[in-house]
Amino acid sequence: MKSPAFEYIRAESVAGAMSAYAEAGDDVVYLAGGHSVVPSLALRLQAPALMIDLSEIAALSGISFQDGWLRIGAMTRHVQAINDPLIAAQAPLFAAAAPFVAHPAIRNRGTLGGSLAHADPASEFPAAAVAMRVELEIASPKGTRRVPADEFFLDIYETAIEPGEILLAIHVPGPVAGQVIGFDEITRRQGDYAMVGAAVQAVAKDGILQDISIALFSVGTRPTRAVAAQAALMGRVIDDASIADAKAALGDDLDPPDDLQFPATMRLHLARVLLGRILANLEAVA
Amino acid sequence: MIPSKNHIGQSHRRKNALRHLAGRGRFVTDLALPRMVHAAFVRSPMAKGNIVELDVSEAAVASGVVRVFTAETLNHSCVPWTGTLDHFAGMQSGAQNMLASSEVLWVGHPVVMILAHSRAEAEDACELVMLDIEDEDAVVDGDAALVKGTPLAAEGINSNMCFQTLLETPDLDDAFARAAHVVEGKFTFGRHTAVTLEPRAIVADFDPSTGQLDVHHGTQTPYQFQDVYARHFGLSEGRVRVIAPDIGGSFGMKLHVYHEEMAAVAASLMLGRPVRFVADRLESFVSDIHARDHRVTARMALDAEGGILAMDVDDMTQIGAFSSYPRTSVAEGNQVIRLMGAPYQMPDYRGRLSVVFQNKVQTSQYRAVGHPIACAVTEALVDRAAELLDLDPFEIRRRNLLADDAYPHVSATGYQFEKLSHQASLDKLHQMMGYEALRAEQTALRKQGIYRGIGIAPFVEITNPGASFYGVGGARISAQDGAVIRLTPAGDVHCAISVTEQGQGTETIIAQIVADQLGVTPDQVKVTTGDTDNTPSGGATWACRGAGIGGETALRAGRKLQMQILTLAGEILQADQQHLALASGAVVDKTTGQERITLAEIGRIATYRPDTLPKGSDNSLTAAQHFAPTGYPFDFTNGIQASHVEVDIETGVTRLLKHWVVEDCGRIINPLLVDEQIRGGVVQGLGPAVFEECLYDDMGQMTNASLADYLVPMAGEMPDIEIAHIETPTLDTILGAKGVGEAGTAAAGAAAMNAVNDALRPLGARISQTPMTPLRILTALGHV
Amino acid sequence: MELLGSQNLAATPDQVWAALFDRDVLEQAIPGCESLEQTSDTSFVAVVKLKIGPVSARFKGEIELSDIDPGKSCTLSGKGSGGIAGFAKGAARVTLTPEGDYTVLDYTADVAVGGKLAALGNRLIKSTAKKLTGEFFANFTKALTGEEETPVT
Amino acid sequence: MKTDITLTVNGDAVREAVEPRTSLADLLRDNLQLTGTHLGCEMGACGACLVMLDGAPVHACLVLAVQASGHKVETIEGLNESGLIKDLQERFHDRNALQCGFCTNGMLMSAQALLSENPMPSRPEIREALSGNYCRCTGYESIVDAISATAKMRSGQTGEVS
Repeated sequence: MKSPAFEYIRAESVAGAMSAYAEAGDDVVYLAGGHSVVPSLALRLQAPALMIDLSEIAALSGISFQDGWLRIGAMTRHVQAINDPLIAAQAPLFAAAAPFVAHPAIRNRGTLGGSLAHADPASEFPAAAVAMRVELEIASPKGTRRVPADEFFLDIYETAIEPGEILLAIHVPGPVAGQVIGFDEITRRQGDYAMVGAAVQAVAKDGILQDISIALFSVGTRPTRAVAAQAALMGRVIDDASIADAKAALGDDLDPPDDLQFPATMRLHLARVLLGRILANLEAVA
Repeated sequence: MIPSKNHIGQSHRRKNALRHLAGRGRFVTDLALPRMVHAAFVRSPMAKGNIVELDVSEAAVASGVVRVFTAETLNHSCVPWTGTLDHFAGMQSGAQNMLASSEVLWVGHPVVMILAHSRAEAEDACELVMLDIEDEDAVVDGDAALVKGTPLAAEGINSNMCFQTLLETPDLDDAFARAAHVVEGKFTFGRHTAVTLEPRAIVADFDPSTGQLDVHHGTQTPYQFQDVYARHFGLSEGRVRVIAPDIGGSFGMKLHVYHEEMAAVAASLMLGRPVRFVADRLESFVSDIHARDHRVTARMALDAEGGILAMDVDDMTQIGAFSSYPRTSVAEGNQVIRLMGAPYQMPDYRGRLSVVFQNKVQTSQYRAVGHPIACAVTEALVDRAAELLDLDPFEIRRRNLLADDAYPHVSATGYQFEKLSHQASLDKLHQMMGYEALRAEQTALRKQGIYRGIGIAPFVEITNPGASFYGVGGARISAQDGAVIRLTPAGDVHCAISVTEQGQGTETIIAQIVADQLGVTPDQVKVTTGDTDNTPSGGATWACRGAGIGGETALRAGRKLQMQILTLAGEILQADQQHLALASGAVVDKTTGQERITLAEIGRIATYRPDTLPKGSDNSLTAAQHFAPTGYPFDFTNGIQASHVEVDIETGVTRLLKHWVVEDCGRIINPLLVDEQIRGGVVQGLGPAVFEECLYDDMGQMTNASLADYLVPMAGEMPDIEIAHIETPTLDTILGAKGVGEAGTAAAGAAAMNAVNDALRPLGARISQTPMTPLRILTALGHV
Repeated sequence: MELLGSQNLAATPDQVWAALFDRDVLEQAIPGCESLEQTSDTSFVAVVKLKIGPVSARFKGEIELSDIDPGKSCTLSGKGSGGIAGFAKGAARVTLTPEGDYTVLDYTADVAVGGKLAALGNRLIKSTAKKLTGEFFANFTKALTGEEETPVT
Repeated sequence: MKTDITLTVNGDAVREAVEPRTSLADLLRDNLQLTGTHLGCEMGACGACLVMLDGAPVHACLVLAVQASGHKVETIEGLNESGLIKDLQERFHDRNALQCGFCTNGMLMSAQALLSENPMPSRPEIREALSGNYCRCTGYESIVDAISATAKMRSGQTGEVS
């Protein structure tokens, strides 16, 4: 398991990285934390001609407020999502999701942006991003644009990022009073890819849900917003009846993949169990 | 007074652990020799097929490539190997070669070997090999393999049945006819694999100028490989040296002959330079032996009081395209059918075994060969009987376990037990786990919708095997071990011994045993293992023999040297050696304990001033000893395990809460090491019970061949394990030690399965397949 | 694994049928097709580069049309070797049914992968195969009619 | 083809020319003969290759050597010689928290990182911190015990293993 040969450039700026990409042509891979790319190189599942390392670009780091939104640099490490007070306050689902991502040493190195751009349908951060309704800031040679999370994740490993473009930052909308969240997943071992996972963010006034946002993962080819379950809950209090309705509604939301280890019926069953548990245990944002 | 020689029985720490803690382990994977080349293999991506095109011309000229071998250019250098043994009457297997020449027989079957200056370059060149295989229908399923008209899994066999056997007592049918109750079940035990953290590794170094072959090999059985390499490559044994340095885990997986290691040796012989092969994790999954893969149908007859009358068992085990060499892939199934019901007073028995070929990686001996299967089936049926008769699991076992004064005993399957302690173990477990309180807690929690379960499983373990194990079948596998002990000129002790160290603590216990014979501390005894040039020949590490056989060898060698020292001391001191003894690094007066002469002084005189010894004195301070067990064919140990689990009945996820073991391995030499052997063994039993499985699709593709998808047990999921002991030494040896390496693995899965079923019982669900995955549990519960 | 799908094509069955045997249409339809060489009326040699997230592999293989019932149905099968990445093979039974101005193309595909792809990609193979099969027929529709896909199911 | 890199390894300035594809683990093991860093899976799943990169444990198999250029790496050899983990090593020795020794490097790295962040971890917290460290030999309990005992001793309590 040794990687095939490739050329390497450590980019110093976003513009520099993009022009290097444009010059090199087709077989180029951007490297952030490298924790998805490097194993696939070692397994020789891909063989790029050039790797452009983005990890030392200052513009991709940093966590700051910007127009009421929290701007999280794409190169923010998973471990920062656990420890950073700004993320805890304004992007609590990232903070809640991070401990579920792989293992401590992986979290020291893996990046938030890398995870979102990689768009593994079983990973945690994409679902948290959808549930929080974040916007993804993408740089292209023509300029930057912001894409809502619901439109960002397109298919298995496929996002709105076009070849050569770079994910710059994640923008998280400002917190709302009365916000509650829940994040959980069902795994066989700590740190495994989830059999099913879910991220929930809601706002309740006098117990009545004013807003609810639910995203599930490992149930399809991308993080999946549970539209029907959300509708089943809106304007209601969270109780046994509304939870039961939301669980039932998941049947309309999900069409999980069917495989030998995890048949579709099992994933749907687990998704219902998990959503029920998360809804029953929503926690106020600290 | 003579200080007591009491290092045997003490928890000495392992000195060799200090090297690892400092990052100074020396593994084969760390070895770099001058002019060494690295091997990589092109492997079959198909389970079965014919090679229609193989073109290595581009690879041969790729950057860094030193040589490319195919079957045509490599196989002639090695006598093919065939994994059959005479005492398994009627068994068959095709002969094996290093590289596939025309037919590929499993996914991962090596076809081309590429040697390059680096592993990366060798892998680069693998991508340039043009290999076209016309695929054929693979034999994937063992039951289907036996259906008429199914193609053969390999060449050189006349059917897909490798071996069949039947054991039967005359009154079996009668026992079932008069039974008050019969319980039965069908069980499936998945394929799993060893996943040693250090993969298989070898550096073969042939020096054409001297004709010497040195093989640095991550193996548990260096002498066996010395013999294999000599015979299969036509070398004299004296010119073959196998060195097994630090080994990153073995567990039975590293004693089989593998295509890649043989190819590395062949290549070194041809190139005259060192050849290194280190399996990467992906290769490990498709080329290391796998384990288990059984389907068992079993029933148990009981009388009205729950007394076990008989068992009737049919085991089908699936072994891949060949039987492994040199032990065969039959030994596992053979032990399964012979270990059924072993802890119980069970008069009658019938066991049928079918060993079946298929197009997958070979299965073969792995830690606790056959034990977990026999134990899980037996104990599941005992629990079913208890449920039927409304007996507590402890009570039904109390009624049936062999009485502690019923020895010697011969089991219905023919095993001879010298002396075991089942009843005492059962009582000890009951008390240790706080059984009554756990049951009360279980009842209370069920009312809250929390489903916990308790499962117990008594077991026996085969240890200290004699030559009847493999030797009688014609295998050149040593059942004896050898030790050479010497007193150095400075009065230290050196012991070279054939049993080997893989971290289980062999060197430490040997030092303890030797120290007690020579009146020194274990620190003063240096132990050398794992090098065929520097230690006497022996069996090394297999089937649980390091302490029982290796320890006895060391003890006897130590006593021999003790006599030599005392004789020499008597001559030096002009004293009657009957009045002398060894203690505290010196020769002392036996009655007063007073020091007469130090060992250092004896070493000095014997080495530098032999001229001062009385005429005719023998100044030898080296003793050699070999030992093979000659009493019982094996020393059986026994014990009992308990598992406490919680099953999330909505998700099917099982949490292992706690595990208990009571174990009787005879004389305990080092309690610290014994307990950690048991703990590690338990976890190797729990892994396949809950997580580990090699998942194949219907084309014979292994679909989870990485550590991301093959679930090994990790710290977060494994329970704390409480251990207690009963000590019933074997009288076959002076030392009295039996083995303990497989005890943990033998019954952990059985206890866990019983615990899960105990948790599921109120819901009317039951699981009879391992691993007990969420899917299988949810299916049993009717949720999927 | 079995995959099912259906496309509504704004063309006559004859036009669709001709396109199934048209090298240029097939080249546009096969996801990642780098080259396609026709070796007979019903067979082709292809080089296909597939890139799915962290996996990219170049497959060389053959594509063949068989069990031909002109204008109505045929089997489109392919087998490709991705070198040490493994291999992929599949066969799709395609049936055409006229429905007004449209032709309904139904397919039942059986896809299998082997070697390293099977060993490592189990979690994603089905989704990937589904995606690629869908892309093929969507591209096919587009090449044939110039329209974006109109998948029915 | 080769790229020049400079980094600090165990306090020493290291200058090497490497192929970009070379992993940090291969650089350490093959070029610098720091073989205490082990390779068990080469895909970040087993934890045998953990090293400290700028003070935090990372998988040396998942970091390219070129990426480590300009950074500070500490391996088991360096930690050992620094004396910083002497107590941890001693508790591992006492408790026989290793058998074959192949996972030990990674276990010590994870343990040291845990104890520096959380000086008194509970047993479940210790097990969680080890969730990416595979050990086939021990069954983990002795490793948990050793780390727990170290925590107690560092905080002035007794190191008695319960």
